Amino acid sequence: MSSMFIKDDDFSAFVTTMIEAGPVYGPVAKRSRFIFERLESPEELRLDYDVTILPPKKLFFPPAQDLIRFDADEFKSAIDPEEKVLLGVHFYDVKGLDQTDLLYSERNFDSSYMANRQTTTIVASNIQNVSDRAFFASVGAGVPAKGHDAFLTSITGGYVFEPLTERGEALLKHGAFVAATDAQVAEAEKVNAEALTKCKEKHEHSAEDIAAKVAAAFDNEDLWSELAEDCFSCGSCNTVCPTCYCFDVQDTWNVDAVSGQRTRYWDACLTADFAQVSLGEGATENFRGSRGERFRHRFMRKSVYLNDKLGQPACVGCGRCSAACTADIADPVRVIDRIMAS
Amino acid sequence: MTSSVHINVHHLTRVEGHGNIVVNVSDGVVEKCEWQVPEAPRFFESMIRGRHYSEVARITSRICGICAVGHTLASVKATEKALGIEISEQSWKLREVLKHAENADSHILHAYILVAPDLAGAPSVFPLVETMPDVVARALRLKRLCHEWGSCIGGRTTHPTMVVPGGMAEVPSMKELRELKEKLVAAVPDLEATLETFKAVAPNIPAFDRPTEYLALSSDQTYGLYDGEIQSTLPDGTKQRYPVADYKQVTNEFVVHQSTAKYTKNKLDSYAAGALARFNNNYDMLVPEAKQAAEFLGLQPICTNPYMNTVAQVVEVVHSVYDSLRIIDELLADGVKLEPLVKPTKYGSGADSVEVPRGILFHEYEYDADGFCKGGNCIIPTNQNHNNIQHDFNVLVPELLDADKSEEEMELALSMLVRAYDPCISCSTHALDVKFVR
Amino acid sequence: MGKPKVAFFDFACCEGCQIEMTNYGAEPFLELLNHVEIVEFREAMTEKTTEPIDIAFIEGSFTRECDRARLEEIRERAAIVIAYGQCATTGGINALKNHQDDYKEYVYGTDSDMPHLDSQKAYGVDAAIKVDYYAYGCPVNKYEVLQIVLHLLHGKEPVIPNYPVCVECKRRETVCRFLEGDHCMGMVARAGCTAPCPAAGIPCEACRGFVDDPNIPALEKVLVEQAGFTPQRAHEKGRMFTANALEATS
Amino acid sequence: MSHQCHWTEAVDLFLPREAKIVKTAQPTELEKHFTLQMIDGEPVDFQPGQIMELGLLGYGEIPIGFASSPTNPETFDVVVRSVGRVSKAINQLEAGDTLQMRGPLGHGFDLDKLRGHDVLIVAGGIGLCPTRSLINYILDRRDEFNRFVLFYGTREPCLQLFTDDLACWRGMEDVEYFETVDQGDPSWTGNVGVITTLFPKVELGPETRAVICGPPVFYKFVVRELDGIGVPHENIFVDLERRMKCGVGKCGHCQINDKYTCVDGPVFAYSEVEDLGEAF
Ligand SMILES: Cc1cc2nc3c(=O)[nH]c(=O)nc-3n(C[C@H](O)[C@H](O)[C@H](O)COP(=O)(O)OP(=O)(O)OC[C@H]3O[C@@H](n4cnc5c(N)ncnc54)[C@H](O)[C@@H]3O)c2cc1C
Ligand code: SF4
Ligand code: SF4
Ligand code: SF4
Repeated sequence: MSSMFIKDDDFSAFVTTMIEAGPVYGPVAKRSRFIFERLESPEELRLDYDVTILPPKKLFFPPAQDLIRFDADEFKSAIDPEEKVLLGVHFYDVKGLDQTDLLYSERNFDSSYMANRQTTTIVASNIQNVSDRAFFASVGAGVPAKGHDAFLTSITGGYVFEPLTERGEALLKHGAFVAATDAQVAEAEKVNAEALTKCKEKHEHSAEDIAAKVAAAFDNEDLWSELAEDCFSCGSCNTVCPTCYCFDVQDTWNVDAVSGQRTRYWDACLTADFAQVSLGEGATENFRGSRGERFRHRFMRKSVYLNDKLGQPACVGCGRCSAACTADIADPVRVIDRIMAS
Repeated sequence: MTSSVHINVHHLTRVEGHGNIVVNVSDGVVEKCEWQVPEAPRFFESMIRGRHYSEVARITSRICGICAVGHTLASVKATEKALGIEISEQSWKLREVLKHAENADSHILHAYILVAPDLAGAPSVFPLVETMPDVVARALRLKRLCHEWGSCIGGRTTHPTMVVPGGMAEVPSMKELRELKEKLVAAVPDLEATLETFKAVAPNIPAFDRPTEYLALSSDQTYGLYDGEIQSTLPDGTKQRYPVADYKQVTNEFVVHQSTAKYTKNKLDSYAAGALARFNNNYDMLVPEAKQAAEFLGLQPICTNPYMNTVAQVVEVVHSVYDSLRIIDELLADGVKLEPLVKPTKYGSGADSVEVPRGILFHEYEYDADGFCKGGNCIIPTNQNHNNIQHDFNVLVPELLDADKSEEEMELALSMLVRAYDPCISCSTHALDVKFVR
Repeated sequence: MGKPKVAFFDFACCEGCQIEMTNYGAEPFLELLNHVEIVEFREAMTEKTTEPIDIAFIEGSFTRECDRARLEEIRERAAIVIAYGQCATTGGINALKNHQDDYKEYVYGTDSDMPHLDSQKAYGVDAAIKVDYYAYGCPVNKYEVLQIVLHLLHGKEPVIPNYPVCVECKRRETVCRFLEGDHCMGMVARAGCTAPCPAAGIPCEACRGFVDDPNIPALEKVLVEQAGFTPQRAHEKGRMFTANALEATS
Repeated sequence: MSHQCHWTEAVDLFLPREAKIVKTAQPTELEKHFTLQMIDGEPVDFQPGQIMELGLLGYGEIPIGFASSPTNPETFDVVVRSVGRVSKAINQLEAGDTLQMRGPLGHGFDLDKLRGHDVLIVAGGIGLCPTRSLINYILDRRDEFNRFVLFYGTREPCLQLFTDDLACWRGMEDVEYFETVDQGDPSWTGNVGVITTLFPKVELGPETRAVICGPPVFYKFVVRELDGIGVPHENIFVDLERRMKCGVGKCGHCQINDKYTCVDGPVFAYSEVEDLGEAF
């Protein structure tokens, strides 16, 4: 499919037409940061965002997602996906989604998540501003992002729109697109390549070397408890991560005391009770009872356990965890540096 | 005439906080006739010592869960005075809407849930669920509306979050404001039905008159809930204004034996604060819809029947809804945006005031050069009313005895009188910084 | 089985938690009345009972020895006792004076020994009686209270989070206070409130108390390093609603 | 459905099926034994060692092992120990009540590795439930296996489960059954001591295939005994328990290093997991 071009002046009409056609989600400002939100008007769209607080996973696997609903007589699946467009996803988040797609569909196909994925048209966009903590240039650099339906790049005078799937192509009807010139395509490539040079942080070692060293450090208890000394077990590093997807399940009743729902909530392996079981008579066992063990598990998953399955580490370098960690101990670049030096 | 009466209402119900009514009459002689406040003291003045100015309102808000908005606003305003902070016009308007929400919220609760059962001859609102389901549903609906109204501007209504020294820590979105406006407009039929309901029970309001002094915030621009000067209105209509900074000269706190809370007085033996006092002071500033409501309910300034306080509250609810709609329209026209908080320009001391549902509320603080609190003082409306209640008792009890009322009837009449003031006793037993008279 | 009998009691507090109970709106509240019978609620009703009750909600701190008998009487009558609101669960804001030796003198001067001013340090009501369940918060989260009631109606133990408020900030995508140059205590505060304070642009003060294992040294470190507090203020910060818990951790 | 949708309507992983309680028994104060039958009449095709998510709407779901042999496809048994919200609620149910289940889930015992060999089963406490499925399977097809040795340990005599079964096994010729309790009571005449005190009572060879299921502390000690006998770790099978929510390899709770107990287990060859730092 060939690349198209739309002028800056026509872009807002394009977004408006899409909004009229159905729900469109995109980055919008929230106080001093950005979030993906349903757009009410094109003015809200902030394609110049650096990073959103939460990755787009929240649209497919919301923080609280009903799995089944029940009343006195019956129970039903709560899957009810929304046909929508998601605009302005940076490539590292596309990679994150691609990883989650794989993990949520292999072995057992999770329709609660996949239904939302399959009803969404994703338009990726170039990174106009790089967040301070990002290091996406130095993780899985050779692994291309996939799973999006089109790619939008801001260049002089407008945007290059590269449709990648039929879904992506179907959006062309909403705007005044013309075929992109070779020069425009070349400029878009240059713009995208430049984003990779702007990360302030970077891994100094290859993913393979990191995996080997982190795995070898498994039994170094002192190291993990040192790294996790200030950890609050708050799980923010998990929650904001595009490749984390653990959940808890709870049932609740409605006020009629008869009907209710079974809901899954985002959970985080860094929280204290994540691996705790009840043994009866009040006794419990916590299989990851210390902060160090929990901290270790996260790094094992990001750098070691999933590499073979994903073909890359389970970290896309968005830097969200680094910014979200109030103790500032979660930054993968710094933590890995420390492990490599151990 | 009734010759022997022993009334001992321990922890009067359907009032906020704990209060007792004790009346002993032997052989027609009133031996004891007391409104007592035994609420557990909570030492707020001690707690705020050493706390940062950003924390003080969050602590003093906890003085009272019903007037939490008012305590927060009074506290933040006093802190802003002390720190030399002038807030923006947008913050001012938002806070005015929030203040309206609290007044309406508390009045709805008081009029429908605490007072209406007396007027309907029921012990509480719960039996009314069966006998007057529409009224109860309407009360709960209005209560919820006020909660959403206040939450939209204040974050929540019990211990609001968004009001902080320097302005507003967060503002409602335009969408939220538009929705709030729609909700308020949609509530007009419930408001009209409320007027009908209270008109229908108005004949059950006891007839009792005791002229007293009425104290309220007043201003030439508004009805004076969020801001104004202290104003006194005497039964003959004489008015006098005082700057808020002089509040101690107006309240003249003193201590009595039967109360953990202090008493106050100004020109007469006692004065009243609250909806009726505001109505008597500020009738002219009511929106036209509220004036019509007052006329409909038979309330005119200067009204000297304390039982009519509930009627004045209903009138104020009408005022708050319509005045808020006016302010919201202005906000929508100008556009609301998050503004940076105004920074302190000095660190010193300051006092300020707002009208809370039960009357005029004063907070005062002193800060050290790093912005930590050195001490403070609050004078709460219910405290200002305790003395007036006691003086009402002193007149009402002999009247009731003369009218040959039974002990139960007397107990009900006295309980209803206290409830009419809508006392907020947990407020009133905030810590005191004055020495007790032994 | 008839409807469970529910009663509400209050001690030293602001009664804000009771007020929250009136904010559900008409339908939910009336629906709830189909499932429980409210037999005592001093602020809203004159009726009082001496009958056994199924669920007693207690609001307010235990601050006076003279309240012990009343608490014991409630415990005796009630099958389940729920402390609701932070005053009742941990002492809440009332405990902010507990570390001061002079709070009575400061406030009442030489009158501080007058009997009606009797007030000890403030504790949760479990300092006087056994409490079965805790509904934290200043004020309580009314929807959590509703879930607690619904769970108990079904004989299921309520689910009360033991993770910090940061989790809820993240779920609702609030801009972290630290990222706006402010401070916060959400990292050690027990969640369940849905994090309204950071969402409103102000710090979490841990009004629901701490999680079971709060990392207090790290809290103080972060307050100093990220928020620029003095060590003294960083330590004092932990007292706001959690004075009793802070004594216990240090 | 309100929206125009383009998605493959696959099976909903979380939608349970309904089962009816046919029979109950209360072997101990904490544990209850249920015989269940699917309401849709479909037999449940499971292997010994597999699990299910047993649920009650409004209360939740819990992972539970099959406690009966799959040789009878009409019904299946579970034994539930009351420990928390869901298990307590399930244990209030009686015959005729319905509940929900998803499953079978996970990997059971690899029966091909056991067939034609001496089999030792070491069960501790509630670990007898999942192993009972295997025990009964072996007993049902006794001639497919060689020697069959069974060790069962509980903390106290009153905590013994399936006492009818135990009585039966004690008397059986072709089962070498040994039992022990950590602490006896006046009526107990059998062995007292931890489970490892049973090993000296029987002569076992390195060819033995061993199955272990018990409380977390249990495994290390039993493996040490098997090492003494020379049983290779490929031939030791452990049935592991972890916190579990989804049962289908998504929720993350049951991970042991990179393994998911629910889909990679709960039965593992010891050799697969012995190097996992989080396994024991
Ligand atoms: C593979 C496997 C097989 C099991 N087989 C049996 C069996 O046959 N019989 C039996 O009685 N029990 C069995 N259990 C244990 C049983 O799952 C727990 O006792 C049960 O989950 C406790 O849940 P609850 O809601 O009653 O307790 P709560 O303490 O309220 O637990 C809340 C939630 O935490 C998780 N959880 C808590 N404890 C455990 C635990 N021990 N294991 C796994 N998840 C836990 C569950 O998701 C549970 O819903 C098995 C567990 C596993 C992992
Ligand atoms: S965000 Fe930081 S403090 Fe919180 S769990 Fe992760 S590492 Fe620990
Ligand atoms: S580990 Fe951190 S940097 Fe890596 S993908 Fe997750 S949130 Fe982003
Ligand atoms: S604002 Fe507070 S509670 Fe929220 S994430 Fe930040 S530190 Fe945690």
